[in-house]
Amino acid sequence: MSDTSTVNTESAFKDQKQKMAISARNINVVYATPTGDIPAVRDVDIDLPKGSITGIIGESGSGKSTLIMAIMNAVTKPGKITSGSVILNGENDILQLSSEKQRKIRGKEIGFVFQAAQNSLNPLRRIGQQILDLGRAHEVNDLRELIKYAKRLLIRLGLDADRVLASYQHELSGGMRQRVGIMFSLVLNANIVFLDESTTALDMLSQASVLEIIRELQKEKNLTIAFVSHDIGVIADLSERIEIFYAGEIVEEGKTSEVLASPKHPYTKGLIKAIPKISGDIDAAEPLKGSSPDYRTFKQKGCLFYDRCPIRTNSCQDSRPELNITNRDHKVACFRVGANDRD
Amino acid sequence: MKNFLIRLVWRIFSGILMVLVIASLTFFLIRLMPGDPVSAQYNQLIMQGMTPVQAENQVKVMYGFIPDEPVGEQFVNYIWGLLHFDFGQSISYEGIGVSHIILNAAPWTLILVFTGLIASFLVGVLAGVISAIKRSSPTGTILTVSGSLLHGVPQFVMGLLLAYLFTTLWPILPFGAPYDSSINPGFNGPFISSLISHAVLPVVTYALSSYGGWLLTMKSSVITVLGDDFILASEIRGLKSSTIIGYIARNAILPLFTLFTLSIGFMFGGSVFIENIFDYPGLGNLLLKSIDTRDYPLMSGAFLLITIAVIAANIITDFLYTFVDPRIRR
Amino acid sequence: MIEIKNLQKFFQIKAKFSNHKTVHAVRNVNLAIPSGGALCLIGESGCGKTTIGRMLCGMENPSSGSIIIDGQDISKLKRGARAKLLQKVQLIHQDPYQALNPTHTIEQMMKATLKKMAKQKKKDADWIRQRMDELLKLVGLDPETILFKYPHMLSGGQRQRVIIARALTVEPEMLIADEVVSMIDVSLRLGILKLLRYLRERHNISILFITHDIASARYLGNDTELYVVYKGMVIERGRTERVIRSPQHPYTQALLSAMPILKGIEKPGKDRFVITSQFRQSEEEPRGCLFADRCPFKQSICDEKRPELVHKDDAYHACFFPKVRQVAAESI
Amino acid sequence: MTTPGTAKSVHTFTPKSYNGASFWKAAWRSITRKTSRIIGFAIIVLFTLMAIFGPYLYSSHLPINTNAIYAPISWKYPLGTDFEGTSNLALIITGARYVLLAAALGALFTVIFGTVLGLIAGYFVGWSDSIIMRITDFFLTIPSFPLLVVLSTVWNFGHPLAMGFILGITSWGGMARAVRSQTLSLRERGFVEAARGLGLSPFHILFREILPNVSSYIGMNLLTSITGCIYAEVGLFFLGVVPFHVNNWGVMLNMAVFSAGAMSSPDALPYLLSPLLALLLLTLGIVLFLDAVDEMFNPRLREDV
Repeated sequence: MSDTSTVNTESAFKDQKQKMAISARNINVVYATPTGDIPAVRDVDIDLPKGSITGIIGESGSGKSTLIMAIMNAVTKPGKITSGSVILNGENDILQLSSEKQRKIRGKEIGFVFQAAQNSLNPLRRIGQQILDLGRAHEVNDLRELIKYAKRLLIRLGLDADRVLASYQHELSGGMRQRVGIMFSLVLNANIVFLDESTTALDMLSQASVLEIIRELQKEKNLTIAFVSHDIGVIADLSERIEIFYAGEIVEEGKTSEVLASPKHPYTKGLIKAIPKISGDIDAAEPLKGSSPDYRTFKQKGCLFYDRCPIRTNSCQDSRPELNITNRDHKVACFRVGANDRD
Repeated sequence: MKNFLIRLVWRIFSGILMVLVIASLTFFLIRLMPGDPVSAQYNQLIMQGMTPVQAENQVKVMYGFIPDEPVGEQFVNYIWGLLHFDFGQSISYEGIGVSHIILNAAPWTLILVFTGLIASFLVGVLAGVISAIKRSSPTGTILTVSGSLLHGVPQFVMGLLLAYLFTTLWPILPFGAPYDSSINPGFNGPFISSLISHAVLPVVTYALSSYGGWLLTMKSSVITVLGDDFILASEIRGLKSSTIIGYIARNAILPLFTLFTLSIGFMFGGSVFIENIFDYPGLGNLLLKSIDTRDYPLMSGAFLLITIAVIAANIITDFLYTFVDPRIRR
Repeated sequence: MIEIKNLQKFFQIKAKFSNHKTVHAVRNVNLAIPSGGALCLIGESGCGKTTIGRMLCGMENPSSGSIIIDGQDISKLKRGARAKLLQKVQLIHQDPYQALNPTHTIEQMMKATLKKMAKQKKKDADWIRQRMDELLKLVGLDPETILFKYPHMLSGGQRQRVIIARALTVEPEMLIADEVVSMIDVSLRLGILKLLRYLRERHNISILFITHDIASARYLGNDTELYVVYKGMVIERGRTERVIRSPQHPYTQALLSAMPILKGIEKPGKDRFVITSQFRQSEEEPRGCLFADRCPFKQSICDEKRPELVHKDDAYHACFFPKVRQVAAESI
Repeated sequence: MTTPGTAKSVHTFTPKSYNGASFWKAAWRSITRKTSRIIGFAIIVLFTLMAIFGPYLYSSHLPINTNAIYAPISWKYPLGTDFEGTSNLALIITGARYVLLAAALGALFTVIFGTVLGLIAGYFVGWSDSIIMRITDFFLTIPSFPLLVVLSTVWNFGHPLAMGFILGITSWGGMARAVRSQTLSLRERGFVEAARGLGLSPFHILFREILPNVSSYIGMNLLTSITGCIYAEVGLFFLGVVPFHVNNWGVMLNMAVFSAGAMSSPDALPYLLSPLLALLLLTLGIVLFLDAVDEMFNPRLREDV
């Protein structure tokens, strides 16, 4: 990092803090396994600007879901957060708060929508009862109003509100369960919403309508949304900013259209070439070499993309590339790119 | 609600059918006896100088049927008798109806079995939850190891050990007989206290020998529910920990129902031993005595009542399950 | 090589005492796949495309209609001959984690069928080993590092290739690929699609490709056919590029519009539209067009009569008011 | 077995074809991995040797020593003596054969009936399934021990095979139901359908594809049903409903409790406790050895060792 750039980022950093709904700094998560600790997320800095949609793209096993769990301080055993800070709306650091204060923030300030396939609701209680549980947990005094609001949201999401409130989770289809999940994340007026692979298990048409609803709600309520998926199409369509995740690290980030139009990191380039697309010449497409990262690749010293990288040099194996700016806010972590291309 | 009742009727019907099948099996079982005892008894009476008519009535009284009647006819009025809850005449207890005897014995078995079942259920579930929550700590491992070891020990070994410990080495508990013969039975203080003090050892034997099963099942089911997505989802939605524990408890209790049905048969099976060791006049003991005296009607009567109790208990637990788990209720 | 004539399949859902509900899973589908050709069935889950695939390889029996392999109708053959013929059609499952026996090594799996084939062809153990190495190399795997491994030690992509190699041991003439790439990492999907294309062009094996993702269907080659299936009925059919660039049926257009747009690489088709109404498994059988309750261009006749699949220049569609709309995304 | 995934193996690598041998080598490795399993294995071996060679160690009629009745535990009588002065240890060792042989046969019958019927009911769904399931439900509702007691009046339990057969007949229900449910779920799995598609015979599918996936459950069940059979037969002898042909632990218990009045006199304790001790020790051995069995049959666990 040349020193001139650090001076002006200091002042920029201060007013930037107000604009950021969430700014997380050097998040590290480690999974303890019998064969030693595996770093699932390493030195990740991520900012979610207020009122914007940020897409986090990464293949299965890249640690993207672990990252947002870490931001929510909800990493389950055997994983544990070894370092990092998460500043919410520029004030307090969630990770240091007492568990009671943290509980109050979850659901009230930050909504979370799970994968459609997962059962994120108690199978033995009706949906309506679980909304009341949520209301009681956050000291909502007028529970009747809460149910009315939930009904308005469900109708907005295209569901028959009364029937859904009275039914159990197993009586709902995948698409309906997903919309109920979205309702749960918004019913307490949270203005930050995390969506974890929320459309993967849905059909094409219901996926399109769920994305449409998310766009409308985001504009209307000026929500800050972080959308995690392995499907670059959904991310590219929905989000303004994109963070590309590989083997526990962010390798490239920036404005979505800019990053996709002129990708810098070899992984991003390879990913865009490898995705089956509805447009473009089918013979030009090439799959990525090698296999997706597993616990052995995390232990390598140098750049983790080394064994699949078409433009690698042996200097790439000595140390880990840092995320640095190529132009304005488009960052990439690769030795062979832009200003610091060594050879 | 409609097909709920249909299922209920269907289950009761198949239960009755099962009982009748077992009854006919025991009926033919007696026929398999090496050297059919009925005609042996008949001939013996003839030798004692009785006229054939007297001998026949005597045998009819003793075995509840006439030896040279065609088997089919005997079978029919045996089953017909059964439907009227008439199990025929006992041999060893001269002239007293079998149904009368087994109905006297049944309460003892039911008291012991169900108190034992409930005791082992409560202890086992509690220990299971604790060992699940503290599974990495020493208390967790001790509970689990003790559970699996005790689960391996059979009822009669447990009964003998406890009987030996608490009656011979430290004679603090009475041994044998349901209550002190000196006290006249009735609804008074001393009788009830002696009743309880006598019942402690058998109930503890039942509890200790089966609480391991509850412990292990409860522990594994709590652990699976803890790992379930909706528990993590509830935490992330900021639900109160008390609500979440309520969620865990209700979901974790489900697999115990299937274990409940299995353990009923196991408990009644054990009654044969425990009533014998502690000399309780229950169905199990009755079954044993009837075998010693070759009193076949009493034997099949006792065996049948035990099976009826097991089937009834299974049906009841089946329906309790539909109330707990809405997914079945459709 | 394989042909279906108005194939029908309906399931009776028997509730114990209440009335029976019949679900029309497949409604007289006709298709023909030349040897070495590729045909893609596109549709949402529950539209019957998998049932069609399972009937073609004999896993399920059709309620009516006929399946003709190499000119013989399989329903008229005796069990032995029918089984022999059906071995020419092998089904590749969607989930590579389920389709391999966890207790067998890759070698054991391959040898299970190769021993049978060797007996038929009177060949010895060397032929088996040589054939095994050849097939594993053909699907892009190195026999040396894989033969002694168990399935849980392989990645999703490797497992799918082993499954294809195992299917090739019985020398099939056709592979039915049912959602074979949906469980594979996005960056590696193309590898499997290219393998299928290679098998088509080099080994004359025809492919029936079943998927919900139209984009992946394009990569099986330029000469592939596309059938769009909705509630068990083929509602549009034609060459893949033509159906994508100028679709005529509103449902095909809705599917193409629903594809997410890669900002910076693609721009949305000018007539793109999104329908928000939910897919509802309707209780009773609709009289008119199956898509009527969700079609934005519906008119009164659509509720009365059901359009049949009609021929229009080189494509087929089942709609009273077909209109070509540019809905698919184009590269910038 | 080279560790998986070492791409850079130096010597030219001829893939080792999977043969039975390496199964036992891996099985031995999974046993010796934990000391608790070694202890369990040692106990089981001890009892098996006792069953096979026990009767040859002593003369057919054990020496009676009237002036050593209820002798305390000593070097001469490691487990004390019974009411006739014969050493309890000798009684235990000679009595082991009948008990263990009958239990082994009983467990074998249970496993064979349970597995075969479970596989058939699970795989060939339809009328065969409903019939087998009705029979299983029938056996499962009857409390097995009272049934045994009733059967004891009809069946003569002289030879361990007879006892084993009856024990097997009455206890295969649970096993059949569990194997059936596993077969039903495996049947839907892709690899069974693929095997059918490849034209492999139902025999191959049942015994080469499905059985290995169920074998870890069968192995564990074999052991647990051995303990079950031992307790059932010792219980039968203890209750005295079965005529005493040959000496075994159940007979010792019965004599100790009912005829020798060991419950009331403390010095008869060794005579009462020695059979109980033998039973508990064998259970401990089997319980400890149980988790090694799961690992032996499950390649997923075995490979990561």
